[in-house]
Amino acid sequence: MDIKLIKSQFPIFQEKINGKPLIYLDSANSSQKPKRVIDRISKFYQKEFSNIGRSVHSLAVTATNRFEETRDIVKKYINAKSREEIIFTKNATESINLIATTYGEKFIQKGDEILITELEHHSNYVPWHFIRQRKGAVIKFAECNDKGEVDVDEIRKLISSKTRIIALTHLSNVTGAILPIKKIIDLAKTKKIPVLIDGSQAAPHLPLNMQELGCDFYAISCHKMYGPTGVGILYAKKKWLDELSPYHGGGGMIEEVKKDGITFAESPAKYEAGTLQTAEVVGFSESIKFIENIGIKNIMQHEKEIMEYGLEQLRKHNSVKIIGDPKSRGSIISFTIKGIHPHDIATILDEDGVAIRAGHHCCQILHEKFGIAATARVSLGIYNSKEDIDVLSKAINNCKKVFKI
Amino acid sequence: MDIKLIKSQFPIFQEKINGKPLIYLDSANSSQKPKRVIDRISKFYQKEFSNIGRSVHSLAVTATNRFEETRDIVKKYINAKSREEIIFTKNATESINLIATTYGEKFIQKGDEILITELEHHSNYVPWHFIRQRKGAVIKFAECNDKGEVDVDEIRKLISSKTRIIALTHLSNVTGAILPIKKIIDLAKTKKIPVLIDGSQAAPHLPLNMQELGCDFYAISCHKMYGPTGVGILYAKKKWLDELSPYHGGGGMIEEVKKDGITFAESPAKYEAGTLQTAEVVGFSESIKFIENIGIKNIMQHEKEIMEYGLEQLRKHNSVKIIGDPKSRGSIISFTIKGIHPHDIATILDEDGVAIRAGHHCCQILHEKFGIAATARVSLGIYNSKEDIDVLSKAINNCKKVFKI
Amino acid sequence: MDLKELYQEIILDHGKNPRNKKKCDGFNKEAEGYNPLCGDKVHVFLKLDDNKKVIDVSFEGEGCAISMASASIMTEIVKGKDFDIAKKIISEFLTMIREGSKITINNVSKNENVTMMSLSGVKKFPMRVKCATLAWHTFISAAEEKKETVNTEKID
Amino acid sequence: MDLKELYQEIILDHGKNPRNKKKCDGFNKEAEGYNPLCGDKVHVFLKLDDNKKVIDVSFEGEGCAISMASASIMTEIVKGKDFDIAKKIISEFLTMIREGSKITINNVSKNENVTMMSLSGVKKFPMRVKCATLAWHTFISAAEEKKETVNTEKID
Ligand SMILES: Cc1ncc(COP(=O)(O)O)c(C=O)c1O
Ligand SMILES: Cc1ncc(COP(=O)(O)O)c(C=O)c1O
Repeated sequence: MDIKLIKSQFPIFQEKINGKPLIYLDSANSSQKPKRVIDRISKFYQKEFSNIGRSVHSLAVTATNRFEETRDIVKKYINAKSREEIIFTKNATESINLIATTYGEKFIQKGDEILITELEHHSNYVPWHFIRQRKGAVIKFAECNDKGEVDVDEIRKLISSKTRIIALTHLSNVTGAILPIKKIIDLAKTKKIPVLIDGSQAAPHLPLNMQELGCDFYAISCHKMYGPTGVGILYAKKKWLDELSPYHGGGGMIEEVKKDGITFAESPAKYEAGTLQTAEVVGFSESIKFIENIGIKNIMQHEKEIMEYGLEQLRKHNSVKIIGDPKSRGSIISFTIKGIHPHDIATILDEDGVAIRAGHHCCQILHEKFGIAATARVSLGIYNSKEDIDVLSKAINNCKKVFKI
Repeated sequence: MDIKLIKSQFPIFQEKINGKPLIYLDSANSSQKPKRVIDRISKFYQKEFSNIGRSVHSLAVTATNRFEETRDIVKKYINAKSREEIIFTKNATESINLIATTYGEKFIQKGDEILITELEHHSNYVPWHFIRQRKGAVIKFAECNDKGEVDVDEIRKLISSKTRIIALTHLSNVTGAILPIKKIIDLAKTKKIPVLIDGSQAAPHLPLNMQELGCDFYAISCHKMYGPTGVGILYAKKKWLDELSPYHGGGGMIEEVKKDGITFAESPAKYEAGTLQTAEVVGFSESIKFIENIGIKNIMQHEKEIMEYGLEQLRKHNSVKIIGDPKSRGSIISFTIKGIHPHDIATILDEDGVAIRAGHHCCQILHEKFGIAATARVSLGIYNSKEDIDVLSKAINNCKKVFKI
Repeated sequence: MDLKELYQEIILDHGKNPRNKKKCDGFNKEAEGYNPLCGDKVHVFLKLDDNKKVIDVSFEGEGCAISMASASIMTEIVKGKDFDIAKKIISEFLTMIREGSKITINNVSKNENVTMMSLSGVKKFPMRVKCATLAWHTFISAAEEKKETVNTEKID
Repeated sequence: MDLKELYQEIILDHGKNPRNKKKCDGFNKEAEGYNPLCGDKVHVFLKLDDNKKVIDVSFEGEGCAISMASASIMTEIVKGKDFDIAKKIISEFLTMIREGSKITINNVSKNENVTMMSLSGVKKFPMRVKCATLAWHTFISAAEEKKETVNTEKID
């Protein structure tokens, strides 16, 4: 696999940052976009654009086909059972809100329990918090261990007869831990508890197979998958989409509208109100093709190699402390440097063209648990190489120099 | 004003539809996009992309600036009082759902009345229907007269001490009627009833001045304003954004997150959870510049001229019946042809490259009122010319020929 | 020209003067069909005897020329046939519309074959396919006493 | 090089050894400041006498070098001054950070001026401006007894 060649497909790497080549280590935040995705969006607007699903003219037919083909591509890529199980949202956050709201409204009552983990991103906590408030429910937090993992036993311990849903991340955006979600889903099935997986971080880096996983809901953030901003995916088992109420009301999600009542379309239309992110969804079809061309297994292997090299290099710095040490780790490494605040690290690294993220990464619960306000985070994409890690390592030396450590 | 030159800025018009030049008369559905908007999106992905507001590295700073500059541009364009009053959503439908949900949750109780009109798009009825269901509220429909208008007296008649909100369209997407919203807002103010305006159709064609209008909420659909798909705007008076609860929960909208409670950011962040439609919002800044370069007054005048020519030409066809005859009309004309169903019209017109929409245009209440299941609709943009109307008129002759009328 | 294929003489005739557009006397089964995208509606009335023979069939509804012609043609084709055979014919019809295949089943007369094939032009107009198939699905729904309204968004 | 401008000796020193980082004795006013983007927190304690003179001032908190140094510098600058004068100085300081202007007010010593100007480098680092201003806003909030936490998302 020629990473240079793959990297050359990303126009942004021709840019200089503070006069230096861009070393992009912030893909967990949002990935960069390959040319084919960018060009697909342009081409769509230039040659095929029209609103979809409503008009019968040729442009509308083309646009609708391109849009719905993407649904098929996604269905196939994540091995959903049917295309109706793929709902396009604006981001993973909306995907989770949609389920928290509709499922919570119908199935969560006073005193019922929502089981999440200490690793969750705010996007997989705040929506459940709203339900907690509205319904008088209880949120239980499965503990994360020193290694930054949550294991099945921890979940098992917290399941009770009142547990109505388990919602957890597939891959932690801070510690990088890949959770044993298959085991957790199997466990939950024996108790008939539905499971929502926040796949925001996993989707760009792990193979996805909904039928094998057997989860009820899976949220995806397309912009982290080399895709356009403005698109997320909600996978949900058909039975839930049939059973739950609609979410946003508006054009396209209705069957028949009368003054005294309204009937609704079937999914996916039922959950896709208003004009959709047509160009973005169409553009996303190219992201999946991009991933498939390289092969997700190859992506995993490459990223693992760089990640391990990264761990090795970072560990060489005495003052660097890596947060968590999960057995199974995605390509995310969070760390602190003694005596230098993560924001100062990020600023100094940026001078060397190295883009990392500093902060609580929308995981305040986890940071509080670890007793730190912020961490610096390195996260990888297919375009990263060992040389990037070397530049990072030198830039860390520079941090230490600036701070005289 | 050189319309040919303006039209040449839209790449799509280089396309042939069924071997014919594209005559796009479906802008009320979604407008086409000028090159500068398309290119801005590409350039953003190519040179400036990163997730916004979270990282401190240079790319993130640039992207955040571009994004927030667009908020300022929108604020200025619609003359809002402050930038905090501009919330980016995914479409006008989401804008309305956001308000219906948060306002409805807090201020609408059993027996309370929601006042809308028979002209409303499903996007400005279904969200209120949800509140009606949840709260046991009542929806009152202001009647639309034969001309396809709703006048102030009709609204006045229906206001009662139980009216909690008035929600209505600025410009009907079927009859083209421009409603006297300023008068309605002034009336509502005397009764202390907040007003939501569905500006989806007005925003691309009329000057917008929030401070002068004085409405509480105004929903905009950017893809109808020569902008990218996936972006809508919610304008809301600051006091409401302060008072209402957040909508989607997730990253970016919080202040502090603890296990037992969460505090929220101020608007606009409060209402913008998760990764936003960064590229699309940035692209939209070019749409506004495009409109401003031409001047909205010039756009109005040009579209009015073509619309009036269209009415004149359509009226020459005996079999054509125009739906509604509003005194003040935007550039929308819905019609039927005796003996030919609108879907057949749209299909036949498409053979001549003429793109129109046929159906109920997400206004079933209105169509039921007029006793028709569907209409054909011509809607204009700045790129349309009298020649387009001439082609339309000939294509209608072709319809009649096919159907031997 | 594709338009001529779509709006063939037979279709225009059936569209303008639909056959069996009424509630037929003594119907014992019925079903409704709806196309939410277009607003096309069709209500099929059906008289099946004890041997499941289609004694009479009719429809009411509103919609485009294609949907009305298609409903009218459907009633002509299935009337007098055994339901099991009608079902086979319909299955071939739906495949023809979707895939552009020929109708080869020998339970229809040459004339009937031509009439059904007159709807083959819709294949080139994907947005219109559902107009052409609605009544046929609804007929089956009536005969098999399915409770729900046939909704073109849920089939095809 | 911009980094050197940002992390000047004075700042590194104040960052590492912040002055007045404690609860000062006998404080009679306090306020909290928070930067939700970074998580920087600062809690300002203040002892004002009846003539609104800043008898003592201190802070507690956590955050980046810029925010800690800035808080430390703030306490040094305002201590012993009348609040009204402190307010003017802070206003000049905030303008300096935003617009890169010089500090010309003559209520600060040359030394104090240099110390404040050591934070001028942040102007080139827009994401860090709020780190540099948080403590100063919070001081005013404490003195004026505003109830709410200072939130950098609500100011600037
Ligand atoms: C009057 C009116 N309101 C609301 C909408 C919904 O806009 P969007 O599809 O962008 O949500 C539309 C357009 O479809 C409209 O014409
Ligand atoms: C684990 C996790 N969940 C959810 C999200 C939210 O995704 P989005 O911003 O696309 O809504 C993110 C990314 O920010 C994430 O890392």
